[in-house]
Amino acid sequence: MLSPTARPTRRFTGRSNHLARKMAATLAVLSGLSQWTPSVHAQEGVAVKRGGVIRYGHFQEPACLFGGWVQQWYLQRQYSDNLVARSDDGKIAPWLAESWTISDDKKVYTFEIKPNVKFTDGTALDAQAIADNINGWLSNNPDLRNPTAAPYLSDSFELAKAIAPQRLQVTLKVPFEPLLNVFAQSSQGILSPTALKRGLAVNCEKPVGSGPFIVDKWRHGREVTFRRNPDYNSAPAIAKHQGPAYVDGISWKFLPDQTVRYGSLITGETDAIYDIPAVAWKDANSRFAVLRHITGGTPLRLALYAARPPFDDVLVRKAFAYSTDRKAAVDTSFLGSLPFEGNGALSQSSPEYLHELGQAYAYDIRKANQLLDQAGWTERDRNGVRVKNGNSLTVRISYSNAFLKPDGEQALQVIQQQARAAGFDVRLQPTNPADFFAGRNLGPDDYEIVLLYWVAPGAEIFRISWKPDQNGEPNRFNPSRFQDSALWEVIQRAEQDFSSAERKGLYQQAERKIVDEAPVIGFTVLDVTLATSPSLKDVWLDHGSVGEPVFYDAHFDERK
Amino acid sequence: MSRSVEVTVSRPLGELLEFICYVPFRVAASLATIGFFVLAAIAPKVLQTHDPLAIDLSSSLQSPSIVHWLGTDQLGRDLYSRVLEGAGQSLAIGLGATALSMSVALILGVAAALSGGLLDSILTRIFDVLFAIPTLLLALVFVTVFGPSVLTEVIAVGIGTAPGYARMIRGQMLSIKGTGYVEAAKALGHPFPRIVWRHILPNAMSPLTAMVTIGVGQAIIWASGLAFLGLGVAPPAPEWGALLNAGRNYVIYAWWLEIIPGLAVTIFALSLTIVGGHLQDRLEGKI
Amino acid sequence: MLQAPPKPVSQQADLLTVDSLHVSFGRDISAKAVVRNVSFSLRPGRCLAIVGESGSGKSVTARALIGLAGRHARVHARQLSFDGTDLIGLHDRGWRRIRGNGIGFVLQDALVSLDPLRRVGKEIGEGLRLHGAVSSRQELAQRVIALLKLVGIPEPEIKAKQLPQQLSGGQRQRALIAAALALDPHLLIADEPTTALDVTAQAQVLALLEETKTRGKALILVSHDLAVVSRVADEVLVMRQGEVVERGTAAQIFGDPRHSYTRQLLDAVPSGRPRGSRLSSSAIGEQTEPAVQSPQTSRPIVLEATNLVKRFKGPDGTLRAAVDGVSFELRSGETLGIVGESGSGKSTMARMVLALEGPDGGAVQFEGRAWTTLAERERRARRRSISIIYQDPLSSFDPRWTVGRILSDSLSMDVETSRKRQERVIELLDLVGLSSALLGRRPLELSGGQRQRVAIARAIAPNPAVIVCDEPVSALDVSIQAQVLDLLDDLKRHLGMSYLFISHDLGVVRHISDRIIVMRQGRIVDCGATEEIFLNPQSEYTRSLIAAMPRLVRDPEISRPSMMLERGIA
Amino acid sequence: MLILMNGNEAVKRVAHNPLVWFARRILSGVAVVWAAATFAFLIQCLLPGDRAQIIINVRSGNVGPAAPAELAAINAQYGFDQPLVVQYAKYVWRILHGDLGESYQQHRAVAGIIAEQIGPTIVLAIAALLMAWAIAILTTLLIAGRDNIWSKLLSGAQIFLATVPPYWLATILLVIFAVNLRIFPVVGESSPMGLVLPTLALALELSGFFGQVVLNEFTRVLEQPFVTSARARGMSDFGVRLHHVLRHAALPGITLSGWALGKLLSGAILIEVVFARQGLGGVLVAATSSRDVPIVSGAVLISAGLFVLVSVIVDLAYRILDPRMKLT
Repeated sequence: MLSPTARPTRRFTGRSNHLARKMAATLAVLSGLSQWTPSVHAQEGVAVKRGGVIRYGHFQEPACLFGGWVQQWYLQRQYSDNLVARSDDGKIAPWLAESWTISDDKKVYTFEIKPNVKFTDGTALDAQAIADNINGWLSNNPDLRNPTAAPYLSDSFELAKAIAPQRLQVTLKVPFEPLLNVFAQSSQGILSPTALKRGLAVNCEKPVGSGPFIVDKWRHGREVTFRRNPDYNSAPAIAKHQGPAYVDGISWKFLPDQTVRYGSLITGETDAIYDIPAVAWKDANSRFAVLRHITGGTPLRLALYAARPPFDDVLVRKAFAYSTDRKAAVDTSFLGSLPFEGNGALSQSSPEYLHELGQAYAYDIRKANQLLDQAGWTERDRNGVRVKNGNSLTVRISYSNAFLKPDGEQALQVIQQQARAAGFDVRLQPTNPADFFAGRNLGPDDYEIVLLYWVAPGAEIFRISWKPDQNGEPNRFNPSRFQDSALWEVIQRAEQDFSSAERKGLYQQAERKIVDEAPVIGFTVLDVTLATSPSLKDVWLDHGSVGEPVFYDAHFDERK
Repeated sequence: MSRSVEVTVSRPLGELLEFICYVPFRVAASLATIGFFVLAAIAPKVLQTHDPLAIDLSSSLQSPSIVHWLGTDQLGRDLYSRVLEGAGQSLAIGLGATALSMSVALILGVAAALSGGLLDSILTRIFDVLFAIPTLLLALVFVTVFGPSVLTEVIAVGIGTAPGYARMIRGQMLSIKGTGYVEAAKALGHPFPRIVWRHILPNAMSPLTAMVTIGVGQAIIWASGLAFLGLGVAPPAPEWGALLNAGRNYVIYAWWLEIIPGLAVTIFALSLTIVGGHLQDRLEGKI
Repeated sequence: MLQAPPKPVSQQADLLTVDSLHVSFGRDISAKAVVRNVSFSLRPGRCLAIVGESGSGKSVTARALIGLAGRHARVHARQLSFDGTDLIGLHDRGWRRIRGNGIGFVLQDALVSLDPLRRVGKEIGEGLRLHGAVSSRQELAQRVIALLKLVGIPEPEIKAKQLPQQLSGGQRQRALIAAALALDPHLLIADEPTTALDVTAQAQVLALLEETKTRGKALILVSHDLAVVSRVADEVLVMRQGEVVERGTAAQIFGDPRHSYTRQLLDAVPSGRPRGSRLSSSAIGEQTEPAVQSPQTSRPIVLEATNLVKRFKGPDGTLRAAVDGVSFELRSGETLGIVGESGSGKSTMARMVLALEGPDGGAVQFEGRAWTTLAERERRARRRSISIIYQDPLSSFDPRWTVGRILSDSLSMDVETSRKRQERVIELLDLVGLSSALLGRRPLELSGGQRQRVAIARAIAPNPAVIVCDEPVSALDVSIQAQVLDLLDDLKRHLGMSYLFISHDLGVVRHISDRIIVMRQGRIVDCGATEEIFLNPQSEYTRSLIAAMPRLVRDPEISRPSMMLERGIA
Repeated sequence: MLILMNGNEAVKRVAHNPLVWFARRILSGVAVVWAAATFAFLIQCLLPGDRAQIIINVRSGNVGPAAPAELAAINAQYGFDQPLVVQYAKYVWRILHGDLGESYQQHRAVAGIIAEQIGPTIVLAIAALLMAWAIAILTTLLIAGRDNIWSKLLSGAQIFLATVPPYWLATILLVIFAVNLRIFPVVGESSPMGLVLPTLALALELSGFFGQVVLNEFTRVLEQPFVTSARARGMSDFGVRLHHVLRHAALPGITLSGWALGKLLSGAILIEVVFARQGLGGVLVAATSSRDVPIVSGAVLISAGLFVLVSVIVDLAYRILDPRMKLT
């Protein structure tokens, strides 16, 4: 892990301590699950200062306080609880589910739900409530459908139902090992079914969960204020304490301008900020506590359109990769704030990540030229652009600043220049978020390369990226259009394999194949960075999920 | 119709000479500045010291120095050369937008002023409505509908500023329509189209030259405002608004990346305003 | 009357002494001074008139006396003292004590000399307030009303609360005088106080100034109008191009002018000069035979207006007749003068004659054929047969066009070749006494007199049958006015067209017209041959106009008009 | 000099009966708002691409084509499948009931979104208007008709300010006064101190425009005979400027205020983005880049309404300041 701050120890007190022991006992009986053993707070007995409101400066403001965009996950993490949690090392830990069992055919999951948990609107959080949530995610009701869970589970999910007040059963059509990983992502936080009946408009504005904070008010364009849930009793096992949060609330400000955002931390107008500007990276590390999480799932990568020339030829795809010194581009553009990621298949924080692929296709212009010659792109026109059969080697890169930080554009400009040396004519097609979402510059004939990422804890993302088109319905999440049935076979086998070692092996087999075929080329990672003022302690990023900032354990220094 | 007696042919030339010889210092300096940027727009290579697109990762984010007069950006590109390179696109946008808004304004304004009656009131209402919508908002509407591009930017700024011009042209035309010399021409029995062509239009147009001059500067400011919001031209084109937008992220640590493009916009618009104001003063006979 | 205690002033000593006054403008020391070497002195109860044409420096001289010669003005004098105070080098505060308090100043054209956004009463009381002459608001109000009464404004309580534009021209001018008199200053300086006023109002203002003088105030009257000055002045200073050309008592200046320029000015005054006689100096004494003196009933009618009516929408939305049933005829070679005060409808009538405005009733026939009732398309070809000369020639020229182009444009269509057209243009210039060197000039580059000559050349260019002259000389200095009138006379003799001559100036109309129509509120109140009208006016109104007409009083001691100012006449 | 509405425009429009005048103003204002509403509706229809597709992708944060069933659901929900005329009639009907439609992205009523955002924007705009006026009038009082180095510097500064892009100025002010000198807060929010820098950034540009207009008029009025008259009564230079000239010089500026509002709203959009302030700006920019047309067209409608309102106020102010309006 790259987090510069040491992982603080955790702390259990009173009733939660009891809970933890009970949990440990329950867990021991589970089969097929690695054991969860919480460590105990080293400074037990030292009172933590309570009170205060955290002023947190965030980057983008979503249109709804929950949903499929990662910006929405961050918010949801504060006010809702998930069925299960995922620890830093990828192990699944109890949260709303105190324990669970998986049937032998791996198709039936039975969860024991934590008792006495209530949503903040007073609705009981029981098995039925969770079942309603899960069934809603996969329904076609636009108010309930979950844009993250659906693509993962639509092929395997059958039904969720409460078989007892505190016992939930999820039935699958086919085994799907990453199910619990999916449940552990913040976008799958459980919301009050009573509240959900109010309709999307109200829920977006004031969603109701059971989490440590309650959405108090959303002043659009300015901030979301959260207040402490005084009755909070359902913290995940991976948290540092149990019971209500220490601080009185969070003022979650939206400060899209990075100068303002970073400036506000400098002047002490905020206690923590999200996304440290690259240009301030060094300064931030010297002044503030810096937290960082490199998200799992795919890295930020270049997807090469492999279904038509020139990138239908694997030699050309590889040549493009060799011709660009992406490491130099990333290092300069992000000024060291983001690492280069050569592995286009999987991000380095995923458990299945293969380090040896991290430097794949290192800059080698000779090799690039060689491959292109080999692929028949031998002629060059006046401008030095390679030509084959009268066609120029033109490469259009579509991208949007919804998926790329400001500095990323600079890196693309470097790539543009470097690839020119090998005879690529690279053209940038920046697209504003709306157009990008509307599919502009993303049609089959609109691009050769597109820049995208998809956050997830790990390799389960392969399903989304590489599921081949079925029944004429294209996989809209596979922009490289690379379809390989052998690869899909391996991925499916991995998903159904419950032995971690074997599954990891299978996923890594797929990972090698992807890198080798080069339908996607690594570029950099998506990271979550947080700078916190020295007086704010114990803020952490949920490394087990996608690095959501967690303020539940946070508290102010005595000095404040 | 009648053949006019042109006694002094070389008058316009003489006036131009006179204009150049007897301008105040600030106007001369402004003309020089405009000339510099126009030259940069036409032949950027002449004035540039570096390739504006050449990335030199070893000299990234250097402050202004003898080698890089105005410093470098994150990719080590020479800012001075980039600003000059951007002049072309910025000027084109400014000119294009002004030309568009002037054409629209001319057609509508002249139509309104000359037709009078119902058509005039309808057109005037239309100006009112468009005038009632803030320029930038109108521009945002266009960007929303057509998506950001150079053309959208030109159209957005052009349409956004047109109602103001149209109103002015209409007012100008109406006031000239009521002057003594138009009446005198009418009393001489000249047909109305001829009066429009020979008296009303030329006299209404001459203040527009000043207006256009100032308008180009304003159009560049509006356009870079759009770019500043990230709704402008695609990189790596160093259009001034794009430079401003990019520089904003570095302003705490590399001030020149924000200050210099902003200064370029300001100085260019200022020069145009000074020259335009001077032209207007001359036309109004104040000098 | 005023409650301010009278200030002790010696009746014998000079109140104001000016010795060798120079005023120049700009930073350039070598620039020629606009006022040079002006000296005079003034005792209480006396009136000094400063007379001259535009550019003579008369106004600058007057303003220098209150330290308001203008920005960048540099004033030098050997002596400049008022009531024992040395005005040379006086600092701003000292000047402010004198202004209003010691010297009252009245500017010309009260419409712009009173703040259009402030109530009249406030404006008048301003001086009182500034100099701390009143202690309370009530006192101020009383004093203002007393002042308004003093200058003869009716209903002073109401008028004090009105805005300047709600007052008539004469009332405004009197209000301005009231403001200047507020602090009972020893000296009143009036700069062109009667210009732009109708004759009746002019007479009232002059009477007021005279009365002020009789109350023992010293008065400096600045004017271009000799006739106005001759009524009030005790001493006269004739200025020309910044210098005093002649100085003397009124009797001497008007009775026995020594300097040729003074004589020239006196001769140029058209009133009282017989028709056909030349006014400008070039032809002094040359008594040409009046061209057309016999009754002209035998000549053919070129233009005939019958029962013309034109209505405009008034501010309250009701229709108001600007011209109300006017009929007249204009015969070939005749000059018909149309006289009236402002608002009498004479200009509207001119526009109808030119068919620039369609009548709401009645019609104009031209050369025996329909004219106003025609469609514009049919009229167009004949339009060149009626020309017009405007009061303000500058605005009637396209500022971008050269004199050559302006004239060429108005030539009749049958001049075909461009050579012929150019010859004709030069001929026209010659006819109006201008050099062909002006061909390339633009209107802005011409002097006022030159412009009016070009306007005349344009009017005669298409060989019209009728020329409508709408106040053609009222914006001109007397000497220029004289030249233009002579020119018009000459042209008529040469070319034989008819004039419809519109003016508010009875003197001018009398000088040039064969017949006269007097208009008031859109109607004809009097009509007849010129001398008949003047000798035997039919209507009361015409009589009052003629009575109010300023005349040159050659010997002021004997023929000073009696105080005929009727209080309350608006 | 400037691209402005004719100062006489207001004068011409004035009828003589105040009630008739007022009624006429209101009627023409309603016509303007109606036309703006129609324009706003047309924008929504003109939008290239499938609206339902955009809505789905904006909601899910995904790209790529959606399934026909999903599209049909959205089309039915928003009534996109009805004929345009019906849509237009419904649209107008809803506007009459204060309903500007629902945001594609925020799933909330546009009227509500604008209502909660417009407050800070208007506060900013009015603060900037007042500050611009104060700066313009103060500098004019000091420099008009004077010929010294200060007047040259200040009038030069006015021209300069009128051409400075306000968003650029805002960034500079922010870095200098908030981040470096820490005099003002970086995140202003609604505190009075936080209002200072954005207001200044907006007002300085506008004061440049105002300043030039007022200064021109001031200089012209200073030469008027009634000013000389007042001086001849012994009034001091400053008194003349304050009591006589200023009121005249302010008149064309008052007329400008309507125009200025449009400019200020434009500027505020940019300034709010720079200062990360709450307000219409952020919402509009977000809506623009996510094609949330109902918000953009709602803003068009509201700002047209505001403009109409302000021009009525401006005309009223003109009538109060210039008593000549009531007569003539």
